[in-house]
Amino acid sequence: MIDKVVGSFDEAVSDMRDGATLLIGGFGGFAECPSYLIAAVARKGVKNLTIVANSAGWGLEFRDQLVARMRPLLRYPEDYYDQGILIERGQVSKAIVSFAAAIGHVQTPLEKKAAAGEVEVELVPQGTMAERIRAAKAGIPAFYSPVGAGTFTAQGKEVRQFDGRECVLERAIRADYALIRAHRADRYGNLVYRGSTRTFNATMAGAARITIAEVDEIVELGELEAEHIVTPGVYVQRVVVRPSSPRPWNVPS
Amino acid sequence: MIDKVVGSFDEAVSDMRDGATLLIGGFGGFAECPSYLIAAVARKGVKNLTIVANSAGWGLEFRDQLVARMRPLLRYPEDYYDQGILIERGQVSKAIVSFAAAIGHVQTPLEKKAAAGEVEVELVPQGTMAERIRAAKAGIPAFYSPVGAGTFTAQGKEVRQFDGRECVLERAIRADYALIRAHRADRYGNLVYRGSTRTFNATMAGAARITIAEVDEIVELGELEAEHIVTPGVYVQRVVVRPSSPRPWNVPS
Amino acid sequence: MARSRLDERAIAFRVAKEFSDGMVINLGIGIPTLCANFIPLGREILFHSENGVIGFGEIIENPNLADPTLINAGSQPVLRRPGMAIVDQAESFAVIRGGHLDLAVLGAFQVSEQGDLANTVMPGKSIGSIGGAQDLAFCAKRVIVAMTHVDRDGRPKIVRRCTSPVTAPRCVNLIVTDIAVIAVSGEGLTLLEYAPGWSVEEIQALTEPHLRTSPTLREIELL
Amino acid sequence: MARSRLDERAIAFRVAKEFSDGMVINLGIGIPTLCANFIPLGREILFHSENGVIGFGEIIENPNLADPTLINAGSQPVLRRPGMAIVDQAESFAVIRGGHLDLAVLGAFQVSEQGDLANTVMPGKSIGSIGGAQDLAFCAKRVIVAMTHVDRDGRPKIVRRCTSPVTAPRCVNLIVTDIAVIAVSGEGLTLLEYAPGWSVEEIQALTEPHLRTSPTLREIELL
Repeated sequence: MIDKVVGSFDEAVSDMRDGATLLIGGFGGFAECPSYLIAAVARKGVKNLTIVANSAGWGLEFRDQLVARMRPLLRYPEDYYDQGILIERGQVSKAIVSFAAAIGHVQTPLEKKAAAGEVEVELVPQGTMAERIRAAKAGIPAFYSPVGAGTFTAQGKEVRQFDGRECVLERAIRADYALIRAHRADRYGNLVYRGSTRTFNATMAGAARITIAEVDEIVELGELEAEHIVTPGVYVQRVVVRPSSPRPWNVPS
Repeated sequence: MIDKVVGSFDEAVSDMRDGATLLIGGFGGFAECPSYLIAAVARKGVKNLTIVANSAGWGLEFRDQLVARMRPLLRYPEDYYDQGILIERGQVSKAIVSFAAAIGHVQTPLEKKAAAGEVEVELVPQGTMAERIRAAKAGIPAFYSPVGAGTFTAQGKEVRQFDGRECVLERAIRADYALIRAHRADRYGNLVYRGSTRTFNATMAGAARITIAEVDEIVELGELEAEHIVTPGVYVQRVVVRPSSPRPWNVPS
Repeated sequence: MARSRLDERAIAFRVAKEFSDGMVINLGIGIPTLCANFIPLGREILFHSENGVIGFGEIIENPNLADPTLINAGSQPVLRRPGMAIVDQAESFAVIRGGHLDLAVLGAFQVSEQGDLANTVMPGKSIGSIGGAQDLAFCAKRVIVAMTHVDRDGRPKIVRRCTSPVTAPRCVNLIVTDIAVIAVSGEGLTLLEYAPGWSVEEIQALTEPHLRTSPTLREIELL
Repeated sequence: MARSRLDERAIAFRVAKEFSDGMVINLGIGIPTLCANFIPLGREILFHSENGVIGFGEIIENPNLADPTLINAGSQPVLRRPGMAIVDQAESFAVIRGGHLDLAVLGAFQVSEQGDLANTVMPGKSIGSIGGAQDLAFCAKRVIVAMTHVDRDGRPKIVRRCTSPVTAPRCVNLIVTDIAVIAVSGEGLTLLEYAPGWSVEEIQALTEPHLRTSPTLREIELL
């Protein structure tokens, strides 16, 4: 019997080792962030991680500022933690992101660690990042793209003309783990997402050796209609359900 | 106001010129074949076409044999016509397909025309074809793939090693028109598909300058749920509804 | 007559006049986002957001009504709208990179006379943020820059050559600022419209490269 | 003891013993398709079809019950099954090419001692058909060939070098025929099992390359 549902977040990341490469889903909003999986990685304390994410995150230090800044638009929940906490805690040695720096005078955890020479940063155009991740999922080792040609993001990259346009050779981003968030899952690991939470979560599913989905709810097999499934279960190895009431990041779950 | 619904199949293809490249959707079954769009292209009589499709089709000559062969499994409708009729009628000068030949002693229209030197054939692995079409949609001019390296399908293609594996450089297949079939559409051109009819139809949407969708039904804006839409309307330029009762291919519609 | 500068809303209003019926448009953060409030009457526009929402509705200003699972790329909650479609990140950028986006309206630090755009790496930051800026600037069919004409220190933002890192070369088609509307083409910059009270010379004085004037030069119409 | 050859269903039965719980498997046309009828008890298998159906149910043999909008890659109508997912053609091959397919069971014209597979271009046809054969053979984690041991003229189909065009080099892991089960590895071919009544010598006589025999050599079990 196929049953990908795992009992706890700690169990879901229990085989993670130092030096692993992690794809971390979401775009920037809290409802699409795999906060409990990130917290489990923080608790596990693995080090020397490479993280690949749209944004470098805020961590615990700027969490409250962010919550205050967003209050006129959205109420952030207590159990929102992002990948910034892994950077703050010194678990990350390299970050591949499209948003590394914050606007204004605030410094993200990544900006501080990068300034201190503790974390290497690779700044990647968002679409190039999405395409490089998809390439890994689809077995494409490399592709050409016009985006960035002749600019600072293409430095050191191979360039070649196609149809008269300069293109950059981009490599697939393969990872050990993809930590993603979805709305509903069945025991096969089939996933659906609500609204804009699909974003990098669906793109990253299947782009890693082990994809772990943090979900709101598990439903019976057959409840997700075949035509409505966004991520087929073949891309997902583990599924974990979020707790019904918020938990602090440092409490095992 | 955005309204992509066109009144007739003939109108939908009215600007097609000799020498055009057409992506033709479907995989092999009748329920996923844009038969009325193909018939309209046949009626229009444009010549020197390049067609890109999974299969070369059966045309009119073998239609009845096919229907008889499939009878124990599926009842084919009267209004099933495939891209084979364009080949039979001498409208095609090049075919990019993954299925060119029929199993057994039957010869498809493409086999006959190719033997007579009238049509050039490019045989492409199905997945490479799908990926080359997707690449066109996504603005990727070329990509590397291990599939076919060292075999007859890679002859004349550039080869390069990635991660110790030999890979072939594959180019995007850009087209003038994509003729696809879908189940429901709204006036924005958003599309949903039933079951296995999604196949190459959804992959081809957006990979051509003009994508035309042949659909069972037009629904009101908002009836297709945002999360369930498979092809966003931005990929679709024209939508045409299939007639409620079957029509012969050579009757204007 | 007193010179006046367009405020952010007026700049957005002027930009939105460029929106044709049926266009698929991506609006950057800042002034560009405001353009959604000024769609010309009778035109239906689909707004695309990098995070994968196509055809979303208005920004929701009340957190009690906001749905955190429907936000735009600026993390603002938006309304569902009939005909809206959701796609994942790779597909969202296939829309951009595949040339399916009619227009991107972007902010800028600098624009050069060749249409080079600098809007990504934050001045004064050692590491930057780039987001979808390059994908948009390289691949949208048309790029409009909406910005103030000069920076906080009064220096021209329309320059001969960008001193900030270039997001994309030769990508800008039109610049709308608080004092002028300027077309960018292979031949350089052409002043199309000026804010009320401004002379060509006064605008030129705040613009580094030479401005040619359009034969149809006129005051910016804000109605 | 009389020699007997496995019929197509028996070959399929033997192949299906290789199916582990939870595997994602693509079955080629012909004998491979029959494997779906012999899934070992208690194992849950997901069948993948090139046209984008993952986890479909049984083939429907009655055209009155068939839904033409749910067919497999062999154009056979299939049943919906709880947990089934539909994807488009590019995603369907992302599953194959991205290494997400545990096993492909394929027919063959020839298999070489290095595990080269020839199963695509039809003999006697000037242009061929390839379908998804190359994608499957190059990218599935494991490839099993199910075929008759010799062709209609009695010639070995397991050969030193393929004379038919090679679909994929060094891709086959296991060969199941009507008289033998043979493992393929970097060191060549190893006879694992034989059909009732067959000697190693008799099988070798119908096989071009040298067969080593497994220390656990035994009769094929058909139960």
